[in-house]
Amino acid sequence: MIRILGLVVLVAAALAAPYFFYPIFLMKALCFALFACAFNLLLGYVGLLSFGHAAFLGTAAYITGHSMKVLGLPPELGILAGTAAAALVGLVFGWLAIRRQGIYFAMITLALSQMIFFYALQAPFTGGEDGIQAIPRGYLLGFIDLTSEIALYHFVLAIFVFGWLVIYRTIHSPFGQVLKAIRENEPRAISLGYRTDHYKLVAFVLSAALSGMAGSTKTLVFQLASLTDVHWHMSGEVVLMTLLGGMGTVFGPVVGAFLVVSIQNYLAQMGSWVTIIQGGIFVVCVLLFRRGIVGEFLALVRKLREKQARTG
Amino acid sequence: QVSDDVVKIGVLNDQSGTYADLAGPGSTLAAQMAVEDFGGTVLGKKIEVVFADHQNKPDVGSSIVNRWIDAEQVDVVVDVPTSSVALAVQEITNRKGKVHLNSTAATSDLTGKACSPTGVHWTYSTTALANGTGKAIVAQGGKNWFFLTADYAFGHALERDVSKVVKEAGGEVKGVVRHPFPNQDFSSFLLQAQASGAQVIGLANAGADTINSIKQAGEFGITQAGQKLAGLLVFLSDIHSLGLDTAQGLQLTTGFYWDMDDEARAWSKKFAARHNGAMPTMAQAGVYSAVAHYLKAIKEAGTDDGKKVVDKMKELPVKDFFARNASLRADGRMVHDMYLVEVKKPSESKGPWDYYKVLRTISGEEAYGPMSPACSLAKG
Amino acid sequence: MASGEFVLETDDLSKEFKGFFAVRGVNLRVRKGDVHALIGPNGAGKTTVFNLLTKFLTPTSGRILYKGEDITRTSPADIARKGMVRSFQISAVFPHLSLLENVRIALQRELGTSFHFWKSDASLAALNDRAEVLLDAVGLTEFRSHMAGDLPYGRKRALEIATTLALDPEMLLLDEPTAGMTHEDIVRITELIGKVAQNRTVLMVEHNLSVVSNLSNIITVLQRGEILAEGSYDEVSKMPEVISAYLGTGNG
Amino acid sequence: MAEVLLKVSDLQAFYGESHILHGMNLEVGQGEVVTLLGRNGAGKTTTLRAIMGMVGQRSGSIAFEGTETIGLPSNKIARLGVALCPEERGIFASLNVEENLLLPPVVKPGGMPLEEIFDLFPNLKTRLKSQGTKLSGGEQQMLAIGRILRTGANLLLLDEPTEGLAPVIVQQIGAVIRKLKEKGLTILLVEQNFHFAATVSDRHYIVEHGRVIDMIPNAEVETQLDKLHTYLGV
Amino acid sequence: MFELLGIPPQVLFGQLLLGLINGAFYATLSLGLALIFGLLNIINFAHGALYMMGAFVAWLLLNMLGIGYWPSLFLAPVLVGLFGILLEKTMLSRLYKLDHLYGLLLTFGLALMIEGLFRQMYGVSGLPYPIPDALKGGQNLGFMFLPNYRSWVVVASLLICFATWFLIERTKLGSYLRAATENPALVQAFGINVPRMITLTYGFGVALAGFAGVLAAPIYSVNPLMGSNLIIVVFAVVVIGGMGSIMGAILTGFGLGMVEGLTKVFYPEASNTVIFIIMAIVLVLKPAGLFGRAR
Ligand SMILES: Nc1ncnc2c1ncn2[C@@H]1O[C@H](COP(=O)(O)OP(=O)(O)OP(=O)(O)O)[C@@H](O)[C@H]1O
Ligand SMILES: Nc1ncnc2c1ncn2[C@@H]1O[C@H](COP(=O)(O)OP(=O)(O)OP(=O)(O)O)[C@@H](O)[C@H]1O
Ligand SMILES: [Mg+2]
Ligand SMILES: [Mg+2]
Repeated sequence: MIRILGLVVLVAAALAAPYFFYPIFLMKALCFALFACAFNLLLGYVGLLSFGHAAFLGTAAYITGHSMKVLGLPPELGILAGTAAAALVGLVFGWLAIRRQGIYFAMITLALSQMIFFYALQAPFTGGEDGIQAIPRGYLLGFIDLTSEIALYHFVLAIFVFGWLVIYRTIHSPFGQVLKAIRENEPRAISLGYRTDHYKLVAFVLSAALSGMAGSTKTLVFQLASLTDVHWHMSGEVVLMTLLGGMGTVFGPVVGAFLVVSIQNYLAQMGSWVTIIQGGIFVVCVLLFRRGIVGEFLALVRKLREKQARTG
Repeated sequence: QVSDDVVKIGVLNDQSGTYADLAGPGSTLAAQMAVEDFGGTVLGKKIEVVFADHQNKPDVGSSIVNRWIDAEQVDVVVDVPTSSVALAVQEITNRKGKVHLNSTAATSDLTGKACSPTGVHWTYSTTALANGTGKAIVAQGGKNWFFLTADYAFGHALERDVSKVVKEAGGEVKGVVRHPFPNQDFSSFLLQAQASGAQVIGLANAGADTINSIKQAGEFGITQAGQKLAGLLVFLSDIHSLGLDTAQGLQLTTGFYWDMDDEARAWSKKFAARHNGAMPTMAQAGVYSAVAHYLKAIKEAGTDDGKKVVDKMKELPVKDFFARNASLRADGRMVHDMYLVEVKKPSESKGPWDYYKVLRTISGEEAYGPMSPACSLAKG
Repeated sequence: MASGEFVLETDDLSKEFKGFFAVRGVNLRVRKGDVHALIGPNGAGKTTVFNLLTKFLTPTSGRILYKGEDITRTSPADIARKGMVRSFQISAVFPHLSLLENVRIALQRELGTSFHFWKSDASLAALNDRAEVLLDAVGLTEFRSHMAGDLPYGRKRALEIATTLALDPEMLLLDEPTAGMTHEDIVRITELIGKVAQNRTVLMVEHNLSVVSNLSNIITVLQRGEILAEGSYDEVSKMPEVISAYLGTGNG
Repeated sequence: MAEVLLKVSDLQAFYGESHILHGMNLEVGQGEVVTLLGRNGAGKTTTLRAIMGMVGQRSGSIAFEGTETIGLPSNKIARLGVALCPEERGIFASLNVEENLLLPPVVKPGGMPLEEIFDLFPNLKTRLKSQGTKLSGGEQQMLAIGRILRTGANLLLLDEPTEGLAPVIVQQIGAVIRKLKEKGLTILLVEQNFHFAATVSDRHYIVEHGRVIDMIPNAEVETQLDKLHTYLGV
Repeated sequence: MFELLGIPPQVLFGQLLLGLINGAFYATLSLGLALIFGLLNIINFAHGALYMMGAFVAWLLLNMLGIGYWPSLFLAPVLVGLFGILLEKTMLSRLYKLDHLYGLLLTFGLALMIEGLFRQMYGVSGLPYPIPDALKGGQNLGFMFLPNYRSWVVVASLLICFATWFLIERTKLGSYLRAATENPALVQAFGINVPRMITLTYGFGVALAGFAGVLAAPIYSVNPLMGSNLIIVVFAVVVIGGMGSIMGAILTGFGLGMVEGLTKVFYPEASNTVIFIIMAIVLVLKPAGLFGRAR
């Protein structure tokens, strides 16, 4: 009952938000929230730390940008193209990296994403340092004018919700059950007859595709695809968002993304203080709130419940 | 008719990264000073200055500008170094009918294929730099060039523009090496430049890259061996961080030098007093000049509507301590005198910030050339 | 030799770790339907043999045959799919899943939906009944919704056995199934193993000699990577070399 | 019994959640050789590790030469003169034999000079430059014992020194232990092989489920053999 | 005379020499990183920031106290090392039992803070630091002009690398360190204060970064961002060499410096990327790196 009520409030809040907050900010946060959720699928539920996720975000951004601006595809196809491209890149990365673990996995994904960065820097269609600018938003399904910020917001919200539901469903699916088993104890999962590499690869591709979807949507919002999207800092940022919010929780990355985007947005006047504050948050998180905001909150709730159960 | 009863000036630049010293907080100060000197109000409405850090990222920059215009009543975006961000801002301001007064970005595309009826490019451009430094050096006999180019759009544009000038002036380009951006160690590239036997090594890069190239050229005895360095985009703050020992003899083109005459000196000293003693770069002085002219145009036009104000700016004569023999062209280009300067020897310098001697004044027409046919405004 | 008689055979199986032979020339024959025990002092190579059999390690040389088929190069997951399933010496559960989910992981493979990330995990509820039966068999029914990680050690071992049994393997490899259990647990697990061994083959490593003598009909004694002796408990326990190498006490 | 060198009372120890030692009590006199006997997993190794300060969670009391050591880190305990020869021998793969031998720092005067160690274990002398873990099991055991003799520690904790060794080497080690006892060292020995233990020890403690359930002086072993067999499940 | 792809051998040789100089920085930095990873199991992302600090400390010593290059070469690393010890004592020591990930994140956060603070105080255009008088000028080798200071960089870092290697592979202290990476509990049970040794090792590893920073100060401008781009490359060096392998870090550092040097001739645009290409290939073929032992 409370759950349903909560859900209703959440949906209402999400629909009404653009009338109270600046829509572009909300859309940016939603894109990053989706990106972080996709990343979290890998880190939180398979236990793989990828340090190259910017490659998927960026690839999709460029493909969407190019296909909409140069090829004139409508937005829905543009996003589809970007997502598919990211999934493809994810397949290649995953195939090369999946057999490695821990720091080696992180490093090999980093190395591969640096190559994508290099390609983005050199290839003519990406516009190098300038990126692809002034990408038209076009008409969704041919008739919804996305230059209206409110219309666009609802489209972005729909994409986010779709992506988030895919992730939620994946986590709570037979497949997700196997992923959890792999994270918890891979040798045991193997001994039960699971070809764990295949599962990890599917999860990796899924994560890459959804990251790509986030990147494509971001392109649509900002009408811009740039090198920032493929830079390794972006890969680092998504780790930050996920950990800050709480890895391995479904809402954690969303909270983390909103927080980080807000910090960047509202502290933009503070120059280097932004990085100092960001660094400080990292340090405090690792030392004190290792489970992240949502993670710590859930732990607290669990503790209180247990206490109640014991006394009550 | 001032929208939202306030004229809000948004200074958007790199507040903490590579370009923070040549524009950064100094540009914000310059805008502030322009507002104060104007009296703080226009058409009876308050003038406000806000600023933000775009971190040299087009996405960060465009999200700030979008917010500024949509939610925070900003009427004009000022400064905007880094070509990629500048182009993004040009696009947004054009679409939303707000003014973009660019001082620090180099790309001549702002008045070329990306020109806009509300976009103004104030201080310099790659074309001016090429015409200034390129032509002058070829004229002095530096006919063979080798380029050290930062491998990104700005570097390519600068290299392309200068090569063209050099060739037109009868020079020759012996080779190009494109280094990754950013880069720390230039010795390898310098050695290639040296091996090419070119008389002039053109540094088509900026900021820390230029500083390190110059520094290391000194270290490897390149200048001693007779090759000449041409800094294609060098700011006063770069020379300050290099020190005269290393930078002496370098020729470069600038749109402004604080010590060029009394008027410039007077303003610059006021600026420096509020800026830890640091003299203004051309970018910062340009911000003041552009903002001052913009406010004047609002007053004359009686509105803060972007298109109308810029039109008025183009009508009004441009003249202050920064802009000499100046006018604002139809394509948004502010055409004014540029200066070819040489960095003084330590023995010639009489004190801190006494760095340049002006070799030659380059007229606006010579520096900026004709309007680009790529710009739609150029025909009218 | 008629290979129908033996479910599992190894030919000169060896494993070398940088010049050190943990297993050397082992010819193991496991007869169908037997409970076959592998014993030996610490470091004799028992776990290594297990790891070789289930491909968690690659043999340096030698062959492994399972039901007459050469599985020396087969992947660990495929070995499990062929019906040969192992348990681990250090208890191997999925700590942050409930007991029920632990067992379901093993059951769910046969549904064929393990890659279906679009399906709800509610679809797995169909397996609950069978999972409960298995939990009941190891006496864990009352803990079904606890997190596996919260169980005491002995119960984890029991859970692990339940999970292993869920695959209904033809051949069961148990690595020290009673290690770390209390006396009471040991009795229950011994009974359980005895029961499930009735229609399958079991190969187990075990230190607890009473369990070994109770359950197994044949024992192989390993020492320093090599087979020292083989036979029934009564035979083996009387061999002087076994006594000196493993049992440790003289004859009395 | 001679003066008490080590007195362990009500020792509790945990590995994470699992409670391993439940109130261990024992005493070792100066110059004694005492054995802990018990089945696999009874908690013998854990007792030695707890005395050495290597078990994170422990409580109760461990007094060495009258000093309470329960709260000290293991390096401080070692400096008091306690040394451990661990069950898994603990030979370092990245060090050669000589480096392994010289690794533990001297903690008290009166340690055995190298020459004497080589007299005791002639095998080691010939293998000084080879990698520690390339030695045979027996040689590794010798190295593990040899390296703590140098340090001058007067209480040696030996965890199954005969495990996995050929009978001849077991005999050799027995001889070494007797020689060390003659020199006045005190030894707390963990053994599975009680026939071996009987040849070197003064007393035997029987350990089960993390506590001492009985003590049998060596002289009475013959008479209590049946009881011993039931304890050890033989 | 033979030419390789149109490049005369002298030029090639010159480029290799320059690569060696860059390699010297990679080697010194990755050595410290490898040392810290080997013993503390922590991926020290703050290494680049501490390298930058080394350069800044030297600059501050010169400009505030008038202390010149030579004393700074010793003093700056010591100060940076002490700072590292402070970090280890107060923060890193709480993370040893946790996943690598947390050490990486904490040091990443520290790096952001340190760099941000210096940026806040000293801007970003860089500060000049003069080459010491004794090392001004250079030698004309015929095919190139080799500045004396660069030769000194190679010599100094070779010396430091060799000394560190000697310390770790050939001395008692080194045997403690190596043993402690294998089995810290046992080494401590022998009477060695392992936690303190770990603290000092971190201090030493960080001091190496500081030392590289001082070496770099006269060549590159002293800049708060000088380490942030380097760190990721140095990481790659350590991974290629094999995490925790001392010799691997040194050899790979010098080796990759030279590979990068060659790339700068044949395909300069890719010179920043070539290391990552090598890393990807190495990791696919040899997961533990060139000199690494699988752990
Ligand atoms: N990965 C490895 N690398 C090197 N040596 C190994 C490795 N795995 C096992 N060994 C060695 O191989 C030998 C046999 O080990 P194994 O674990 O098979 O013994 P075990 O008979 O199972 O002993 P226990 O009863 O103690 O479990 C031991 O000496 C061990 O140190
Ligand atoms: N690191 C550890 N973590 C958790 N449990 C452990 C650990 N080490 C030992 N145990 C458990 O503690 C109990 C006592 O172990 P201990 O090693 O002290 O036994 P032991 O008497 O020395 O046996 P053995 O004769 O096999 O050496 C065993 O049940 C063992 O499984
Ligand atoms: Mg084993
Ligand atoms: Mg033991």
